[in-house]
Amino acid sequence: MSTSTEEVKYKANDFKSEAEPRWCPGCEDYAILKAVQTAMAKIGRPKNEHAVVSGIGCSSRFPYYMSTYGFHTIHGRPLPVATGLKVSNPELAVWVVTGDGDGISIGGNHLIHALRRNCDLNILLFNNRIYGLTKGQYSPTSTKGMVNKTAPYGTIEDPVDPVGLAVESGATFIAQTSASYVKELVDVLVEAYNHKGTSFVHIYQNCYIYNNGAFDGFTDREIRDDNNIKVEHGKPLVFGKELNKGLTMGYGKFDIVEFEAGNVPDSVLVYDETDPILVRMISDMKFPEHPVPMGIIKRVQAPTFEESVHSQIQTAKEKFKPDLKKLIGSGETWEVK
Amino acid sequence: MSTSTEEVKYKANDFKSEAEPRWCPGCEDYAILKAVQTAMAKIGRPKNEHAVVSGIGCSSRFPYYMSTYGFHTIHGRPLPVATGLKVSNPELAVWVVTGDGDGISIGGNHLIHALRRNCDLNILLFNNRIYGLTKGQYSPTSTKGMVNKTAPYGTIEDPVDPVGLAVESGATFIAQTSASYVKELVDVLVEAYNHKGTSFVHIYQNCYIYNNGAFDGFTDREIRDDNNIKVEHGKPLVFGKELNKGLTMGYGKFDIVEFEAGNVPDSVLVYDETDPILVRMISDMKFPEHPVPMGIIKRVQAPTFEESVHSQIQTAKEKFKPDLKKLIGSGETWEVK
Amino acid sequence: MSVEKQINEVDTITVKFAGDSGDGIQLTGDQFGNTTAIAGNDFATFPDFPSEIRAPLGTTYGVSSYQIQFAAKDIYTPGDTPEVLVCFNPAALKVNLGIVNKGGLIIVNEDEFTDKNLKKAGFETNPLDPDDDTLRDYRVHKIKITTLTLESLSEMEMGHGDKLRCKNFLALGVVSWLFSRPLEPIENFLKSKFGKKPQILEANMKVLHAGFNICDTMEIFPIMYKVPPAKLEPGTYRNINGALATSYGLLAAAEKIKLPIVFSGYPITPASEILHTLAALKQFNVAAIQTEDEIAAVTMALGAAYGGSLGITGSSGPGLALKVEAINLAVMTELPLIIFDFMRSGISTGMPTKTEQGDLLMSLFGRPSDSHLIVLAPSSAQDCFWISVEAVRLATKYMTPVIVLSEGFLINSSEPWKIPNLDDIPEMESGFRTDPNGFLPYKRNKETLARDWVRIGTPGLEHTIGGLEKTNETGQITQDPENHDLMTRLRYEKTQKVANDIPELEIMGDKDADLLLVGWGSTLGSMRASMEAVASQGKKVAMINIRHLNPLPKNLGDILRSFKKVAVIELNLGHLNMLIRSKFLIDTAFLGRVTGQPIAVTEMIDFINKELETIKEH
Amino acid sequence: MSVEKQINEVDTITVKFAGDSGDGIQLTGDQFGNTTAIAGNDFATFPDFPSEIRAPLGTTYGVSSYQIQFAAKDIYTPGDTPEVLVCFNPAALKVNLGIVNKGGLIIVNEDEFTDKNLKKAGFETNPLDPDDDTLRDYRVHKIKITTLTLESLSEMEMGHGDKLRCKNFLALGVVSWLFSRPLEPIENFLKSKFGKKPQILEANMKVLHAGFNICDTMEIFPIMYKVPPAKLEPGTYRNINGALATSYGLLAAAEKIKLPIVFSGYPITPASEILHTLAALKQFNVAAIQTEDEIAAVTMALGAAYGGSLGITGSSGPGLALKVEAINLAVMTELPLIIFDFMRSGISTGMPTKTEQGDLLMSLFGRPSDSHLIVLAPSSAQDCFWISVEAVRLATKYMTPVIVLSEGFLINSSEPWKIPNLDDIPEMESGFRTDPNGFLPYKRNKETLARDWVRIGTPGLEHTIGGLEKTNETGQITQDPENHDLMTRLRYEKTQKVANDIPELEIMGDKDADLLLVGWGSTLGSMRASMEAVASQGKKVAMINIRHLNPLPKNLGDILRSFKKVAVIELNLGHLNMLIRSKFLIDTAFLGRVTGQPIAVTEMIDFINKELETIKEH
Ligand SMILES: Cc1ncc(C[n+]2csc(CCOP(=O)(O)OP(=O)(O)O)c2C)c(N)n1
Ligand SMILES: Cc1ncc(C[n+]2csc(CCOP(=O)(O)OP(=O)(O)O)c2C)c(N)n1
Ligand code: SF4
Ligand code: SF4
Ligand SMILES: [Mg+2]
Ligand SMILES: [Mg+2]
Repeated sequence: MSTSTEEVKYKANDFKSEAEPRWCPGCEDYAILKAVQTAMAKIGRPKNEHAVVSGIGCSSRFPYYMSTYGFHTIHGRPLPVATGLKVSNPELAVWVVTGDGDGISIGGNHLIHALRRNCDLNILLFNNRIYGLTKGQYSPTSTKGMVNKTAPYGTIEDPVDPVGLAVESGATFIAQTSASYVKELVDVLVEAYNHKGTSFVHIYQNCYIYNNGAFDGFTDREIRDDNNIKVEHGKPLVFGKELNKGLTMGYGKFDIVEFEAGNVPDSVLVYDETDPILVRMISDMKFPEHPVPMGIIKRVQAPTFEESVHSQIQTAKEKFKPDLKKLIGSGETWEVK
Repeated sequence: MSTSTEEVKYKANDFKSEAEPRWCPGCEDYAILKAVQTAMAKIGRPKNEHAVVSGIGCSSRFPYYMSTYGFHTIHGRPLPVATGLKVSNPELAVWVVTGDGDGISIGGNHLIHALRRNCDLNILLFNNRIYGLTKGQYSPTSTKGMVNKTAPYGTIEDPVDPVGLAVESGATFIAQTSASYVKELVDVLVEAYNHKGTSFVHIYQNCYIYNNGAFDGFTDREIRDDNNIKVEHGKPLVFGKELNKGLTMGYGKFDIVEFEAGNVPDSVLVYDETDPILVRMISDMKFPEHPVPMGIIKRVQAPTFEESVHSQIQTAKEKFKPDLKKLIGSGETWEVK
Repeated sequence: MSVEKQINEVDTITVKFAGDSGDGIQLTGDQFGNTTAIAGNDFATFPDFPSEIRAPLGTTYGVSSYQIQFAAKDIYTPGDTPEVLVCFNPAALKVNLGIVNKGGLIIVNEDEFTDKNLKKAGFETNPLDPDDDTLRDYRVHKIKITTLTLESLSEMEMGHGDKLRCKNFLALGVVSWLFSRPLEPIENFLKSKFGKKPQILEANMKVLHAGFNICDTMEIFPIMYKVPPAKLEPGTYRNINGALATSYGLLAAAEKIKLPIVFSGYPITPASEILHTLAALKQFNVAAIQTEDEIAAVTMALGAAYGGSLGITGSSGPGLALKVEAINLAVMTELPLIIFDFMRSGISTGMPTKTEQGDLLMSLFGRPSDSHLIVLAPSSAQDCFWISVEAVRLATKYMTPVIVLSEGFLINSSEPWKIPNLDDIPEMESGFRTDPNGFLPYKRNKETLARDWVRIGTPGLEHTIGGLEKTNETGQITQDPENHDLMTRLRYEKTQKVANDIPELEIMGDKDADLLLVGWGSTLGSMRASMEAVASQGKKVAMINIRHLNPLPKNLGDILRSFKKVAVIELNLGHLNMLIRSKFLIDTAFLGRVTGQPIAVTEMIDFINKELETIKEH
Repeated sequence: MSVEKQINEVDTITVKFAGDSGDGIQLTGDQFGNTTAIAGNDFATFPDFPSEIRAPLGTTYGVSSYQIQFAAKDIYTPGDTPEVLVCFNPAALKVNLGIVNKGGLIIVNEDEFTDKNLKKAGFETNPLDPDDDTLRDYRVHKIKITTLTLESLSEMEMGHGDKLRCKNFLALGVVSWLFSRPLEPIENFLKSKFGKKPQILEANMKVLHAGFNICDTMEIFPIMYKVPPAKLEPGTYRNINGALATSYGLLAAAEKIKLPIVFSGYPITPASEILHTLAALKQFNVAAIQTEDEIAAVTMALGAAYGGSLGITGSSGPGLALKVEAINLAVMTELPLIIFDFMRSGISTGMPTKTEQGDLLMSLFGRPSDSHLIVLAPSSAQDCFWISVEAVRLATKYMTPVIVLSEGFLINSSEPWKIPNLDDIPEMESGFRTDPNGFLPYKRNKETLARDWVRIGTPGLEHTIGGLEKTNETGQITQDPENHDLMTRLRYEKTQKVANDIPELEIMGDKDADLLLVGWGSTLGSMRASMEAVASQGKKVAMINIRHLNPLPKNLGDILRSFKKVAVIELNLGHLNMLIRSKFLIDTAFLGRVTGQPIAVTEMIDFINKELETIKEH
């Protein structure tokens, strides 16, 4: 159960299975795979202590490529499966891999309820804003108007914001990043692991075949510094290529101030990942008026589901000795001679 | 389709079926039934133009007691049924009756997706914070720690806030009220009907048998004025028995100011049901630090789902004449003589 | 208490309590059942209640009832029709009027026969009027139960409503007197229940005794009944219903296999009882979890089974319907998931509080593609205990999901149970693999065809499973055509192997008979009663009750073929019947009823006699 | 173009294209199919692809293929084994090696047989090496398809990748030459597809002709084949696959009944095709809606059917599993919901792109309690059109859900279709009730037992329906025991009534034969081919294909009983077989295969011969 990273016990490759990944060439799922393996090496627990549970989708093929325990379940249901596993085996590190369809369309209800339950799971939601595996239908995160196989005249529904949904559902750890930010992704994954309770990691992931460039608007190398903001607990909320912009408290939302690089004004807020107001405002920012937040958006401590379940079992044991013979023989009994 | 209420065409009783309601004596479902019938009379459309679709639960027995069209469906699924009905028959007034279990537990996913779809449905969610029909298990809105049949040691999950979920899901009309505020309820229902798009009406409803007094903390006659705030578009956000308290803009949330009754300071905010910031803050208020908001919390205009569906059909018709013979005979064809 | 009334000693009698859902009928019934048990009778009960929580007072659809048959001999059913009916209001009389035996005793709470209540119940005239004909064929006893209750509590300082709530104990006092029952068990119950509320305790005690005493003093009944004790096997007995028996069976199995239970469920009538029971028994290492829906319930249990716990879930038809996809995943991944289905009446929501046996074909075939698993069905309230143990044994030994087809009727009905000695139940092995040497996730035990169960976390056994087809033994995903054919057959064969590991069927009744009755589940009781009734007329009949429905016991074919005629009896339109016909090509006779109630013994007797006639004619 | 090669005229031939998923195999196959159609042959195709979108290049599991049989006579299947295999890379050769007929022609893209690719495909040696034995039994033609493509485009200013993407048209040119096919249809296709991209158009045209010409000039093949036109019924033909036929059938039915379609679905392979097709045909009054999951899909369609539209949904096994509860609500409320199930391989996720017939028992019995509905199954790509029409007719006339059991194989495979005259399809009536006089929601039409369909909104017909059991005729909810029994039987009988309204079965083959083959769905093709093959050896065989699986056609029993032996053939372990055995008590023979592929004709012929032997022996 040690999370020490001082002594390097494992390499990323130790968490790689022999199976060759079957994603399309160019798919960003490869990058996330590598990041998870790297994060696991950093975490420093042997592969048998990790289990990866997934639903169905391109993303959900993930477990096959890991040398850990894995369960490729059914569409939309990895969360309750993972919850059952964690309640049964609380010592395991349980990872859930899901997609925007798997986790928000068919599995949306489990997501809400899992987040408020706060079981110690690490949820990685790969958001490519499309259904990859079924070849290009829209998902709940597809931008309105997008043309695709099931919407030849454009989609007519407003997209879901996964982070906003997580905030509303009371998730105790929420992070957002992109498959193209490998280093940040690894860091976030390690922190997600370290968090006791459900960690929700929203990962923008480019689908090269059916929705290529979906996130170029804010992840493209050229422009990303002006369109992302790295949120970090205890650090000021600054962004921009020259780090010359910052967020200040406005009228119920953030205002953006510009300043000379290096001279961060006092009005620029210092981020507090435990402050519900800042968390809400960060997650309520809408791109492109505001930058897209990247990093750990929320982290608070709360009892985990499996702890509560087991502590009630403990309480019951203290209250009532588990004596089955006595139980079965309880109530009015009578002798027949 | 007229919504004029000038000429009183109908009485509440016109919307009452012959079946005797089978709720427990003392159940607040009776009050909501009466309110809906009263609202329909005010709306002034004949009963054949209304359809009430429900799931399963005590609340969902509703359609049997209405003289309109009714469909008592299955647990958690009234929303997609109602959506199919509305897409098929856009001229109907479609009402959905659901409970905290039906609508937020098993049916939670349909709720999120229905709200972002914005089909012109009037959703009435009866929240008694318990499962009534199945005799007293906890629901997703039960307060943490509540002891009941499935939680003899107290529940361990944080409750869902239905209004917050509706806000996050992008609902275009959101109201909150209580079955014990009959007049307000009727008004809200008429406005919900008048709104084009999904109207989400969250109704606190006392279950006399399994969760009696659940809302006494803020609906009890004695204390309610100090614990509720009536939100009304264009009106200042004041509350209190003497109307001597008000909400002002604080640091990312509302502050409460007290003043002499009648002298509302300028700092007290005037409510704007279309302002996303005020809507978010109103719905983010937590009782008992803040009062419980009652009334219409959000109302914005947006194209409805059924409009968009039918306008795409129209576009297609303009683009391609619907000629089936031609379609079937299209592609490479050849003659066999 | 000296009693000098005429005492009528009878062998067996059926009593029914009926009243408003709020009248405490189920409690009254339960308590009467208890005194009956302690008096040494055999008995069987049938609680029956509306799906409304508390339907408006005095309506016919709000009537709740509790029927009990008790006897000086072995009995198998709660009785077709009561000899004694205790009615708390006119609606209860209205609903039950047709079914009381002619000449039977009807006790009514006279106070409730007001004009308003009579109208609510749909009576045009007052059946209690001396010149009314409605009750002509019965012996009617009018007791002012309400008035008497209030009178006997007149000195007590408590609310009117609280006083009224005691009235069922007055009735219980009356009936206890009528059947020469001791009051102690009821007193004990009251003491344990209201120990902390001395006033309520006192009031109920008072009223109970009042009811008993007025029978003595007011000479209400010309006779009393006495049902002598039955000759049951010696031992310690208790009263058990299917809900408790099911839960206790699971706890016993968990103890024997030394694994914790993760029971995840979503409330639904009548399955919720199990979730309630287990939630209150957490001390036995039970995580009893209420989920957001049935899909979460079954997948959570599956996750637990994958982890290495006993993953169990339970529901009724509508919930089972939602679990189909996940159960198929369990079949594919070969994990020991246990699914209880407490069958209830009708397709869709149907009649939720009524019983039926309609989910057999669904359990066997209701999943996409060729998907096979074990199906078991308990045949009585106490058998629920043993079926739970069997489900755990087979699921874990064969690494396969098991569906237990239980019934709403069994959940609620109770009977005397000789408490088993837990030490007699064999220990079970989880058989977790720990040895990495030669481990392959889909390599099978030669005898059982089961793959290894791995506790997730075990070093050296890391592997991935899932819903895609996999290569035999290695478990690598593949689309190889012949491999899929092979795996489909292997999964089927594994289930068939179980037939070697289950008891053969035993024929009840006359092995030389021409007619064999075949049933499963709760029909055991009425079939046995019918068979014995027919046999007592000198006719030969035999019967079997099938508890293992998939695979079927090995000797079933031989048994079926050794009778001239086979008649299948079910609470559906012919599920087992279809199975038997297709498997054994036997032209069966069939009796199927879907009324939400057990089939009446009289109806079954008619059917049997008719079939016996047909055989003769040939 | 003068051709002086030896021309080999053959009756029927099977060709298979195989390569990486990214190689454009499906397009190549489709185009070749089109030229074949226009050449007047009968044909049948079998596209087969991996479930990965684009599996890593060069791997065996990334191989996509397209098989086509075409003939100068009626044919029924895409052929068991190809006489000609066109391989775009070593992996394609590896996967298909075993199945090419001995002596068959193998055309390979020599360029791709690099060491790296050979290793990826799992070859230890290069099968193209002159002294390698692997391909000894075949006539191998190595063509440097890649090099030739690049060479013929050397003058064009376009990217290397774009050039490479043209190589499948070079192969198409080669094969067109080999089978004496005109290039015009392919040219027409290219013009319509790339009209707006003149460069790509030019490149593909160049490459196509290059492929054709090198065969002439380089003398690659010693012979050419010619398959003369088949004698098809006169008329206008087009190429159709099951996906289009299904969709067009729905549009035709909607036009005939004058109702809009609400089709709600959730994407799933292979059912998504229908959603895609209909979403692009909105002009025909189609609301094609993608929902959040399958439960929303089916309930939305149900809501539309309730409203008075054609409410239709479609999915595959895992999705059908999720729809069970809602389908039962449709059975209970007696609404004309239409559910398509495009069956795919295996329980759980299984092998999603492969075919199977595993959902028959689930469709018939996979719902809680006794729940009956109509089940239909198309038997060929073009029959999908007619089954769609039939589904709408029966659902609306009998007010009942209909499940259409279609197959992954039918969705994708194509055949020539004589375009029907839409005017010949009879009009249908929605039969909406408008008269309030005497209206009762559950009053039934005497002949069909259907209740009235009410367009919601109609004045004077207001009523409530739902999942609770209801009183016969009035529809008031009730728990009356006998009423529930009655309603359960009425719902069953209504479905049975449909038997009076469907065509009787026609026997194909020799009515005097001893052996009757019984099948349903897509096995029609291979069964017919096998039957004719066996008949051509002078043996007598007959067969039927059942399109109405519930209720079964009225003359089925008589037909079955008029043969000495009945053999059921299915792509499962025995679904129809079980049904027939239980219903008719006939000891059938059975051939069932679940390989994800159609059963090979040769395998079927062996089976038939074996059965014929057994009959003789008796
Ligand atoms: C019950 C069920 N419905 C539908 C499908 C088909 N299906 C497989 S994956 C998928 C969506 C995948 O989208 P997403 O979760 O975004 O994953 P991605 O492929 O984009 O990584 C769907 C609809 C299924 N496998 N099971
Ligand atoms: C699929 C399914 N699962 C479970 C049930 C049982 N059930 C009926 S109503 C209900 C919950 C009712 O709670 P709520 O929606 O809050 O309604 P209330 O009775 O409190 O008005 C449940 C679990 C069911 N009918 N169907
Ligand atoms: S379809 Fe998209 S998401 Fe799926 S593997 Fe290919 S690139 Fe990745
Ligand atoms: S159980 Fe509660 S919610 Fe249901 S009818 Fe009774 S009082 Fe109302
Ligand atoms: Mg996706
Ligand atoms: Mg509730």
